[in-house]
This record gives sequence, structure tokens and C-alpha cells, in this order.
Amino acid sequence: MSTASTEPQATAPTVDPATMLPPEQPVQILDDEGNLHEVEGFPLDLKDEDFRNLYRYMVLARRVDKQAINLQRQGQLGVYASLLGQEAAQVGGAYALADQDWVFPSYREMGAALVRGVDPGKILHLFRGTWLSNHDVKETQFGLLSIPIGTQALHAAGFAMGAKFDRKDIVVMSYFGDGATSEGDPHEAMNFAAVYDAPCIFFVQNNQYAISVPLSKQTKAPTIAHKAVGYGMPGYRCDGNDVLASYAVTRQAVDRARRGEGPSLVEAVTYRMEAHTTADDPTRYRTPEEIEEWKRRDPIARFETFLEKEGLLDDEFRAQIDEEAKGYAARMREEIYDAPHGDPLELFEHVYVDPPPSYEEQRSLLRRELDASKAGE
Amino acid sequence: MSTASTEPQATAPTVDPATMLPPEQPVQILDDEGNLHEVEGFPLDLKDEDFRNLYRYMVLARRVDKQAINLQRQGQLGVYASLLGQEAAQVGGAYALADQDWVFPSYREMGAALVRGVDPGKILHLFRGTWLSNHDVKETQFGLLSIPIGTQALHAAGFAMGAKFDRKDIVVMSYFGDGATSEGDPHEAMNFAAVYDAPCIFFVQNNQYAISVPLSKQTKAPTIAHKAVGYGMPGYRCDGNDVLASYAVTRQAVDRARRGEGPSLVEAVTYRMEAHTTADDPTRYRTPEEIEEWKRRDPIARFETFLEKEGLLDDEFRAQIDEEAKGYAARMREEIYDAPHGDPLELFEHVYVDPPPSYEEQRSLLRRELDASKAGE
Amino acid sequence: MIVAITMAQALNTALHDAMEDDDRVVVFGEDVGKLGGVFRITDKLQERFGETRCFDTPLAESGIVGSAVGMAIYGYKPVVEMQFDGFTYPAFEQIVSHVAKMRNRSRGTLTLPITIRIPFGGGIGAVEHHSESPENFFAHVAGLKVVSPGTPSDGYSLLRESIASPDPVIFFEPKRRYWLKEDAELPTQTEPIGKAVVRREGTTATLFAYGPMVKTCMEAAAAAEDEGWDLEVVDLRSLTPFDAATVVESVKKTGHAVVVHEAQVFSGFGAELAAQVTERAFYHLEAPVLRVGGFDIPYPAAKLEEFFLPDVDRILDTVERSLSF
Amino acid sequence: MIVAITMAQALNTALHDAMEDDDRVVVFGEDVGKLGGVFRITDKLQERFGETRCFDTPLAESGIVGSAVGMAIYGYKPVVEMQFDGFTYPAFEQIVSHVAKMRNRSRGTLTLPITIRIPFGGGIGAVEHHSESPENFFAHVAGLKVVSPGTPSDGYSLLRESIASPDPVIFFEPKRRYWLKEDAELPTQTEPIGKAVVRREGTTATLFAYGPMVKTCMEAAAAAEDEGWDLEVVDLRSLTPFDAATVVESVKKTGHAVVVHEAQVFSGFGAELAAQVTERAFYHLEAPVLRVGGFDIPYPAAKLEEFFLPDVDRILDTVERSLSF
Ligand SMILES: Cc1ncc(C[n+]2csc(CCOP(=O)(O)OP(=O)(O)O)c2C)c(N)n1
Ligand SMILES: Cc1ncc(C[n+]2csc(CCOP(=O)(O)OP(=O)(O)O)c2C)c(N)n1
Ligand SMILES: [Mg+2]
Ligand SMILES: [Mg+2]
Repeated sequence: MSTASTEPQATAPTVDPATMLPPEQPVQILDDEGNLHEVEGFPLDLKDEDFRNLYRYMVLARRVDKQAINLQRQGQLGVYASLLGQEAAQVGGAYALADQDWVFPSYREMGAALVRGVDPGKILHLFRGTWLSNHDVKETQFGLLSIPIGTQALHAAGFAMGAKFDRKDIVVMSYFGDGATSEGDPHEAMNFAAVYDAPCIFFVQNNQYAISVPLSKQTKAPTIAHKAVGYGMPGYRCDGNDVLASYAVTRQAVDRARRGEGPSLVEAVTYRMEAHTTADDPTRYRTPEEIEEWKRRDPIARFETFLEKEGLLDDEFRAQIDEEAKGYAARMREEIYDAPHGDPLELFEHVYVDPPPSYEEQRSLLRRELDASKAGE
Repeated sequence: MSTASTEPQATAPTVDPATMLPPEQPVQILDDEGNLHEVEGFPLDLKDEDFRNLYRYMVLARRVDKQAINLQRQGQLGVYASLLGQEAAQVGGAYALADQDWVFPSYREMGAALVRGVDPGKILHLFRGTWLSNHDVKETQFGLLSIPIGTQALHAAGFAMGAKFDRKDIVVMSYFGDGATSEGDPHEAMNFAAVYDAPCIFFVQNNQYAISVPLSKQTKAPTIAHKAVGYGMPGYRCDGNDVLASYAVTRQAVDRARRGEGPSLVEAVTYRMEAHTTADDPTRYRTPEEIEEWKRRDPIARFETFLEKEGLLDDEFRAQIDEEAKGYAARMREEIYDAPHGDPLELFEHVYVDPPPSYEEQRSLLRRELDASKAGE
Repeated sequence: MIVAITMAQALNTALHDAMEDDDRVVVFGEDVGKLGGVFRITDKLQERFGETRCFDTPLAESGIVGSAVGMAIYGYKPVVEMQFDGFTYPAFEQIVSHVAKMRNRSRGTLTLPITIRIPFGGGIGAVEHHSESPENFFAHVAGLKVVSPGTPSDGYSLLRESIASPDPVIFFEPKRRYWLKEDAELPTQTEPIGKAVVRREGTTATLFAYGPMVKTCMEAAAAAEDEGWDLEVVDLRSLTPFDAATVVESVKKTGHAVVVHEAQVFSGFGAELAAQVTERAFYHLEAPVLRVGGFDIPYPAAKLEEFFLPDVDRILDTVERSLSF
Repeated sequence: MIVAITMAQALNTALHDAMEDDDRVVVFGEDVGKLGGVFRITDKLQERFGETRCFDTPLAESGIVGSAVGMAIYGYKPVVEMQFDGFTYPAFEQIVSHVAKMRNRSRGTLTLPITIRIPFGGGIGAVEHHSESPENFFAHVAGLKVVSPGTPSDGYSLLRESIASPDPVIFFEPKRRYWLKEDAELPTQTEPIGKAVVRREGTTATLFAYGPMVKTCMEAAAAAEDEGWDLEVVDLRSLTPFDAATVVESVKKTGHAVVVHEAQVFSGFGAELAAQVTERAFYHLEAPVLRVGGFDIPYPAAKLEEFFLPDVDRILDTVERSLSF
């Protein structure tokens, strides 16, 4: 590490308070009919290939999500938290990152995981319960799914502080939800990141609900993006069902962080089309009308219209994605279906590098129990 | 309680985002030379009597503070957190409350305590260590001094929620410092209060430091008042060394709360002239020049100039305050000097209404120990 | 009328009845309103009592407990829910530094009649942080009562008593027993908080448990008959106050004590029970008090929890170890 | 050169040397930079190593620990300070749910070499929340090491080892012993973490202690000579790992065990020690393991702390009780 230096870090310029409030309307580049409108300050530097890739990831995310729900219905997963409806937010946001960047997700980021090259099958082990996680964080630069709400925001901030102190070109992306903004940890994380000008993006998928609690009962702030003001950082806001806006807005935040100008908050306004998790019953707290309303704003359909108009979507490409999706789904089933848990004795393997002496006794006890139950079978 | 009603509570109007940012300069009504400038939106509804009272409380606060420091120097208090320099912020803010209102202080609010009629001698028991507190909260409507930073903000929010649900005309004032704004609890408190439109004022004495940590390392926000934006409530900002501004600004927030329009944040920009506590050595982290600079902005001197110009300050009044201050100081010494702790067996008295059976055994043990040590003397 | 009621029904009815009887009782937490709680323990309370008596809060546990402190000072009797055991930790400071200490700090002038409900323990195949047993953190904090029912009728009675208690109560609900049934007539009134109850009389050895492990111990005792062992089962019902008298009486009779909980054994509540029993019944013990619990590892993933959790076999193996000491 | 060094100097030097030896070691927390910490344990580190190696944070303990997790994943070895024991609670969730569990959760791929320094315990006449003994909360959490030095030379050595440890360590500094002196030469290298040490050999009974109570127990043992008792004193040095072997060996020799800590006795660490000793040395015990600690009440105001805290008299009374069992 190159941290022994005592020269003071360059400090980012303070954000001009006058320009701090997010615009009244979220940035939208594709309108609901799939027409593209360039928005000042949020240039699109995308090639045809990128447009097609964004589409591809969204479709894959949806298919992977569907497969996961099916696995849950078949009793193969204990529970699953669907991203349906949030494909554009996740894919657009994650697509703005560079190879060397890192992600600290919550538990609903299968789409972001896909973009970052994480094997969705591996992630599902958490939901199946074969182990508490099962992808290699260091290899994928994708943190473990975090269940205690908002806590991962601090890990992201700390990681970004580390990168900053170490003068490395790494941007860190932290995902959390609208509900998480009420917890103390994201508050502390945004404050820490801002104070140290850490290259951290706080990407809030505002899907309108925290389980059953609607946004209106979560905060009185006009928007989630307004929360950035209190940390002296920019608060961006985009139509989270518009993959181009999600990308372009996040890209501004990422570029800013990469230039050493510190963190940003990005609010992606979207909607959780499914239940909170497969264990939830959303009919208790929301209406079919509301869901219908959002269905019309489907992120994939909208982008499809655009791509078709642009001549970027042909049957061959669709077929290719379909193949790829089938491949993913097959791999997920292969990875998860009836996947056995490992040797129970592994439970003692990873807690400590240097386990206490009592572990030997406890391991023996478990071994005896396993032997006895085998004998009893 | 009148809470059995099921009709929905009236909700406060959402604050207009366009008007949300605090003004660039804190509201100042008395300039550094003691000239009064009325500020639009912050009318002064004060009579001569009130002006004199504000002065009286500030002088008393300073004298009481001085007596406390002396008691500490004489070994009569274990530690003490001085309010020197913050008289205008505390007195002006507290003066805006009505009789029925409540206060939840931190540990530096001797000035607010005075205004609210709490006996300063009683408060000092905390710092002497005769007991963990010693004033009657219910009688004084002044909460216990709270040491874990920012935690009392939630008690204030909860109390205000209670008052709101019970449809009682009570405004709650929560004091905390610039450092406290970094903790999770004040964040959660401001969010709760805003969501329920609770009549709660979050009064931040920004005295520029959290022990040794200057504001610039505490937050990147342009001002503390900007933090209100993220909760959808007004963020007021006043010159905390101007008692009239502190009063007038807080008064707006209090009136708003009383009208049922919800909480506000008030930032009083001031300076801690003394060490953090008597245990601290501020020469390690701040310069004499900085202190000199703030000395020139002394809250009492400034107000004195004004009162003199207005003919509101005569020798008789000064003498009267001096008498009163002497009386307070005498009472404090009387209360604290060599004050014995109570019967150690009282330690078991107040933990539970229904103590566990083990308390009898433990009380006997302590009784035997006390007897033995008496016998050994 | 005596009917089969579940733990969940008993708790829901207790909340309902408490709110009916005293309009200072308010219920709040995450998703407790419209949804009725993720386990439906607060089902229909908002519908019945309105949004100022039962309401959803923003997602913030310290906020929930800290605002309960303020509401209690105001004069309410807050009953708050931590959605799961593992999400109690953000509220730890408010519980330890204020809920537990406010009365003592105020020299008795501020009592906080707060009930903090926590669905706890494993066995339901949940994801991480949803199966923790944090009860001994709170047993170590003076100023709290720590209560956990093992049966539906106790669920009702202990929850009513907790809500009525002027002292704050951490109320641990055995979530895997929410669907446990018992023939009972509500309202039930069982023994008071602080009283342990002998659920099954026996002479060979005593099993001590609370919450979810009461049922497991009853099953172990039944199975032990095959071995010719006549096990006594004592349901502690509360950790604080701890009913040393009943516990010691049983040990004096059987001479063998095994304490069972799901929590990790190291510095778990079993240690306190063992230390007290040993001190108070030293010459009656024919073997040391043995402890059965989770291993000293983080709670495992769902498919592995059966290897972590105490079960009939682990209990009986331990009884055997005690008897052969 | 052997000179009289204080615990504070030993700890400060340990931090300095660790930072010198490994530039991944970073020190942060409230007021640790310019001020050098309220107890000056981090004195001059910022001056020497710069603001990216030793820095002040905003006032937020969860933030401190949570960002340490992120920095550790990045590759740093964070040494963070909780300013006082009572201010550790806001960080409880990050410690319990992440610091302790990350390595296991990640199946061994993410180790978190974090040291959390906590000045703890009473006896310095402080105001509320500045004299707590929360060690047993952490001893109950699998995945943590819990360490507390009783002497300056251990202070240096154990802190160096904690910082070097790939496993996270909660490092409890006995604040009332910061000014305790010992003739020693730095750097010291004492027994490793996990090894208890016999500080004084004896035959009548054994006193077990850690952190601030080691000195008190040594004083008690000296005073006990007047009674004709030859007390052994064992300094545990770490609660996790717990050195059952050394503890049991001593009990087998003396037959009488008294465990001493400042923390409230109920569900304190003494219970774990008592339970283990009883189980492992049942037939060698001539009396139950007795526990000496604070009463089961909140830590009292400064003028009353002497009545709460264990002292030589309370220890010797308890030894007497053990001997007359
Ligand atoms: C600290 C904590 N408290 C409570 C929960 C239970 N819980 C799981 S998800 C959830 C709602 C989260 O809402 P949001 O942050 O909006 O994310 P979303 O699920 O909508 O993506 C809650 C309350 C938790 N996981 N962690
Ligand atoms: C939770 C918690 N962490 C740390 C401390 C130690 N501490 C006492 S005062 C203080 C600084 C507070 O600064 P600020 O909020 O600005 O208030 P001020 O003292 O300046 O009035 C700190 C860190 C504490 N009391 N509580
Ligand atoms: Mg959401
Ligand atoms: Mg301050």
C-alpha cells in the first residue's frame, strides 16, 4: 500500500448549495413510449453494442429472476427476493462501472450481479441455505449479499476510503433500498464517504416499498435524492425504469467519484412488481390498480420499442439472448436443484483462522452425533 | 388519553422543496456591534420585560457556569461541561418555549435549564457523582442530561409523537451538538418526527467542535441546517451568539410545530469558548487566534450594547441580576459542596419497581460490607 | 370455551386485549400495521384500534426503541416489535443505555413500561440473521426483565403481564412455536413472571429450558422413558427475574441438571444457571450442571441448522453423560 | 533498557510499532488524531504517520466499525477506538452481525483483521456510561477474540498480537490501570493470546481475573497472607479463546476457585468460567466456584462506585466463604 505518505489528500470542492436540490422530475432519457430525449448534463456515450448489451442484461436478469422464483416454488429455495421491475435500475447502474470497481449489494441485486459477471447460481445458495454465501468476493469484486438493512453501505464507504487512501482508481457502488434510508448506518456511511471524499456511489433503488411500508410512511423528504444535501454531496435522481437514464445518471456520479470529487447518491425511481419475498403477501397492502399502473412502465418493453425503432433488435439477437438465458437457467438449476449441503463439520472451519481449543471438543461432539445418526438410519 | 380515536391524523403540508435550502447567512438580528435589524419572517414579539429577561438569563447562565467550573476546580465535581459562549443560543432557544413544553437536553444545557426553571444545583449532582441525576423530570418537564451522544433526540421525537397522538398542545425541544449530527440516532429521530409531523424542534448548537474534531471533519454539508432537507422539514439557521436571532428563529419553528405542521431543525452557529469539559486540553487542537476571534463576538457583550442603547439596562437591574446570580451560586455551593452521597443501599432501590429476588441477597451482602467497614474504622 | 389455540393466536389476542383494556397501550414497529407483522402477531390491531394505536414505523430499530422511551415518558405503554432477533442489535444502545437504566438514573421518577417483542430462535429454515438467540445479552443488563413463553397459555398470560409491568420487558417469542397448539381458554392466567414452572415431574434428572426448547425438552423426557429415565422438565419462563428457588428445589430432588437453549453455549444463559445451581445446591449435585445448546459458531445456513440446534438426541446424550458422571 | 513503563505507554508504543512495521495498519476513531485520544493512547501517531494512517472520524461508532469492515476487505488492518466502553453499543450490530460473522459467511475468503480497542471498567470517578464492563456481550459472540491485558508488558504484547491477528479482536483496555507501572523493556513478548498465566502461585485457593482486576487480585493475595492463606492468582488475558487447561490445572491444585470481574455478576463472564470449571474439575472442587463482581444494578454514580466495585475485602470475604464451604 502506498499510504505511508503524510501529504494531505486533495480535497474535493464543496458542492455548491444553490445547485444541490435534485430536479423536480427524475432524469428520463427514454420516455414511456420508447422515444429518446437527450438530457443536458447526462450524455450517452453508448455504442450500438452497449445498447444491445443493456437489453441483453435486462432480459437475462428477468429470466434469471424467474428461474429463481420457480426454484423457490419447487421447494428448492427457502425464500427469494425478486428484482422484477427493477431490471433497468440495476443493469443501468451497474453498467456504469469499470472493471476494477467494486459492488456492495443488498439481497435483491441479482441483476447487478449478472452485469458484474457473478454466477447467479452461486448467489442462490444463500437462499437455498446450503451455505451463508457462495461466491468469491475478491474474485468478483462483488460483496456478499447483506441482509441487515443498510449495514453494507458502511462497508462500501470504508472500502472506498481504503481505495482513496491507497490512491487506487476504484469506484465503489453500494446498493440499498428506500426503506434502508431510515436506518442509521446508511446515514453514517454517506457522511463518512463525504467527509473523506471517498469514491462511493450510494445507489438507492426506490421501489416504493419496504415490505409493506410505502415510501410516504418512510420519509417526508420530497425525494430520496434530497437526502444527499445533508451530506454535501450531489443527489441524482433518475427514472429507474429507464435503463438509459439509470446508466447516464450513474455514469455522471461514477465519473465524478473517479475524478476524486467524492461520493454521490443516486435515486432510481422504480417499483417492486413482485412480493417483497416469496414469503410475503402484498395483497394486504397494495392494490391491483397500482401494480397495473407500473406494469405499463415496464423497463424492458420500453427499451425494446426504442431498440426496434433503432433497428438494433433482430430475431437473431433475441434468439441468442434466449439461448443464453436458457443456459443461465440450466446452470442455476444444476447448481441448486437438490444441492446437498456440505459436510456439517465444515461448520467449524471458517469461523476463525485460529480457532479456540474448544472447537476440537465441539467438532468431536458433532462427529459423534453424525456417526450415531448414521448408525441409527 | 384520547387516543382511541381511529380518525386519521391531519397531516402537515409537505415543505416546498424550492424553499428548503437554508439561507447562505445565518439569521442575525443584532449585528456584532449590537444594532438591531429586523429580519423578514422572523418577527420579534418581545416586550421590554422580555429583553431584560433574556439578558438576565444569559448573565445568570454565565455566572452559574462559572460557579460550576469553580466547584470542579475545587474538587467538588468530577467533571463539568461548560456552556461559555453558548449563552445566547441556549437562552434564546429555550425562551421560545411555552410553559407546557418539554426539553430533552444533552449534557451542556445549564442555560436552557435555567430558563426552564430547573435548579442548577440539582443538575450538578450528575457531575459530582452523588447520583446519576437529581432533578424531577416530570415536575420540570426537563429531561435527564443525556450522555450517549444524540440518543435523547429519539426520546424527544417519541415524546412529541405521544403528544401529537394525544392531541395535546406540547412542543418538544431536543438539544444536541454538531458532532451528534453524525450519529444514527438523531438521523432516525428527525426522520420519525417528520414522518409523524411530531411537534419537535431539533436544536443544534453548532459550537464548531466535537471535543477536538472540527466541523469540517464532521460533515461536508454546507451547513448543519441543510440536513433538514433530507427529512422534508425546514432547516433554520441563526447566529447563535445573537440571543434575539436564536429566539426569533426558534420561535418560528416552535409556532410551526404548535400549529401541527411538524418538526424543524434549528442550527445555532456558536462557539465553545471553554475546553470540551474540564478534563480536556484544547490547546492541542485549536489556536488562541481562533478563540480571540470568537471572543469578539461575545453574546452577552453584544446584547448589552443593544440594551444600553435602548435604555433597558440600568445599574439597579445589573445589581439585581448580580444578587440573583450570587444567590444561585450560593445555592449551588450549598447543594454541592461536600455533598454526601446517599445511603449506598439506595443503589438497589430504583432499578426495578419489582426487583428480582436476588436483590435481597445482594443488599444483605452490601449491608454486611458496610457494617464491616464501619467496624474496621 | 376450551379450544386449540396457537402461540400466535395467544399473542395476538393478548395484544388485542391489552389494547382494549388500556388505551395507553400502543403497538408499533416495522410492518405491524396494515400487514399485521410478518408473522401476523399484530394482525387486525390497526383495523381495530386505528393508526395512532397500532402503526408502522420507518425502518429503524434504534428509532423504534428510542421513540418508545419518549412515548413511555409521555405516559404511553409502548409494545414494540423487532421484526427478527438479528435486527435487535441496532437498538442495543437504546435498550442498554436507556430502557434498562432510565428508572435508576432518575432515582425512580421515570418508569418505562415498555415491552420489546422479539421473535427469536431457529428451526424455521430462515436465511441468516433470522434465527438468533440473543437473550443472554439482555439477561446481563440490570434493569430489564427477560421473559420467554414456551406454551400458548403462557404466551397470553406472560405477554399481558409484560405489557402491564411498570418495568421494561424484553419478550422473546419462540418463533418456531408460533404454530404450536394447546387446548386452552383465553384469557389465560398462569404463574407470574419470575416463577419457573415444573412442566413434568421426574426423579432421574432435571431439564431446564425456556421458549422453544421447552417443547423439545418435553419430547426428550418422553423419549427418555424408553431408557427408563424419569426426567423432570422445568420451564424457566423468565431469565430475569431468575427463579433460583424452584430451580434449586428440583436439583435437590434429582441431583442431575441439564440446561438447554438454542443459543451458543459459551457465555450463554446456561452458564448463569449452572453457576447458580452449583453455588446453591453444591452438595446435592451428583454431577456438574451440563449445558446443551448451539455450538460456538455463527448460526448456520438453513440446511445445516439441524446440526447446530439442540435436539432430543443431544439432550439425552447429555443426560446420559450427567448420569454416568 | 528496563524502565518503569505505564500501561498507556505500552499501548501507545504497541500502536506505534505496529504502524511502523506494517503500513496496512491504520488507526482511527473519535479524537484519536490531533488530540491523541482522550487517554492519549494514540498520542503522536498522526504526527508520525500522517492523516491517512491515523485519523479522526465523524462521531459515529457504527460508522467507525462498519467502515473498518470495508477497509479490512480492501486490505487494511484497522485498529479502531471506541472512546469509552458505554459508547460501544451503537456499533453492536456491525460487530455482532459483520465483524464476527464475515469470515464464516464467506466460507473463509474474507478475513477481517480488525482490532477494536475499548477502554473499559470503572474506578476513575467518571460520569455515567464511562465505566461499563461489556466484555461478556462479546465473549458470547462466536467469531471474535476477546482480550484484556492486566499488566503493561501484556498490554504491549497482546495489542501487537491482536493487531497482527487475522481474526477480529475486541481489545479491552483496563482504563483505571492506564497509569499502572511495571519495570519492563519494550518491545515485550509475553505468552500468546489464549494462554492464561499464573501471576502468583498458591495452594489455598485460586483467584481468576483479567484486565483491571488482576492487580486487585494480586493485592488480595498479598493481604490474604495475614490470614495465613496462600492464594494463587491466574490472569486469564483472553476470554475467547478461553484457556480451560490452565484454569482447570490450578483448580485441581487448590480445590477452591473464585472468579473476579467488575461486570455485573448475573450472566457475566464468571458464570462461564464457573460452569466450565465445574464441568471439567467436578471432583476436585471442595466448594462451588464463587463469583465476585459488581452488583446486578446499573453502574452507579462516581461517589458510590466504591460500593459497587469488587475490592480486596469483597474478594477475601468470598475466599473465606469458599474455604468454609
Ligand atoms: C436491520 C434490519 N431490520 C429489519 C429487517 C427486515 N427487513 C428485510 S427487508 C425489509 C425492507 C427493506 O426495504 P427497502 O430498504 O426499501 O429494500 P427492498 O426490500 O424494497 O428492496 C425489512 C424491514 C432487516 N433485514 N434488517
Ligand atoms: C455515543 C457516544 N460516543 C462518544 C461519546 C464521547 N463524547 C462525549 S462529548 C463528545 C463530543 C460531542 O460533540 P457535539 O455533539 O458537537 O457536542 P458538544 O460537546 O460540542 O456540545 C464525544 C465524542 C459519547 N458521549 N457518546
Ligand atoms: Mg424498497
Ligand atoms: Mg460541538
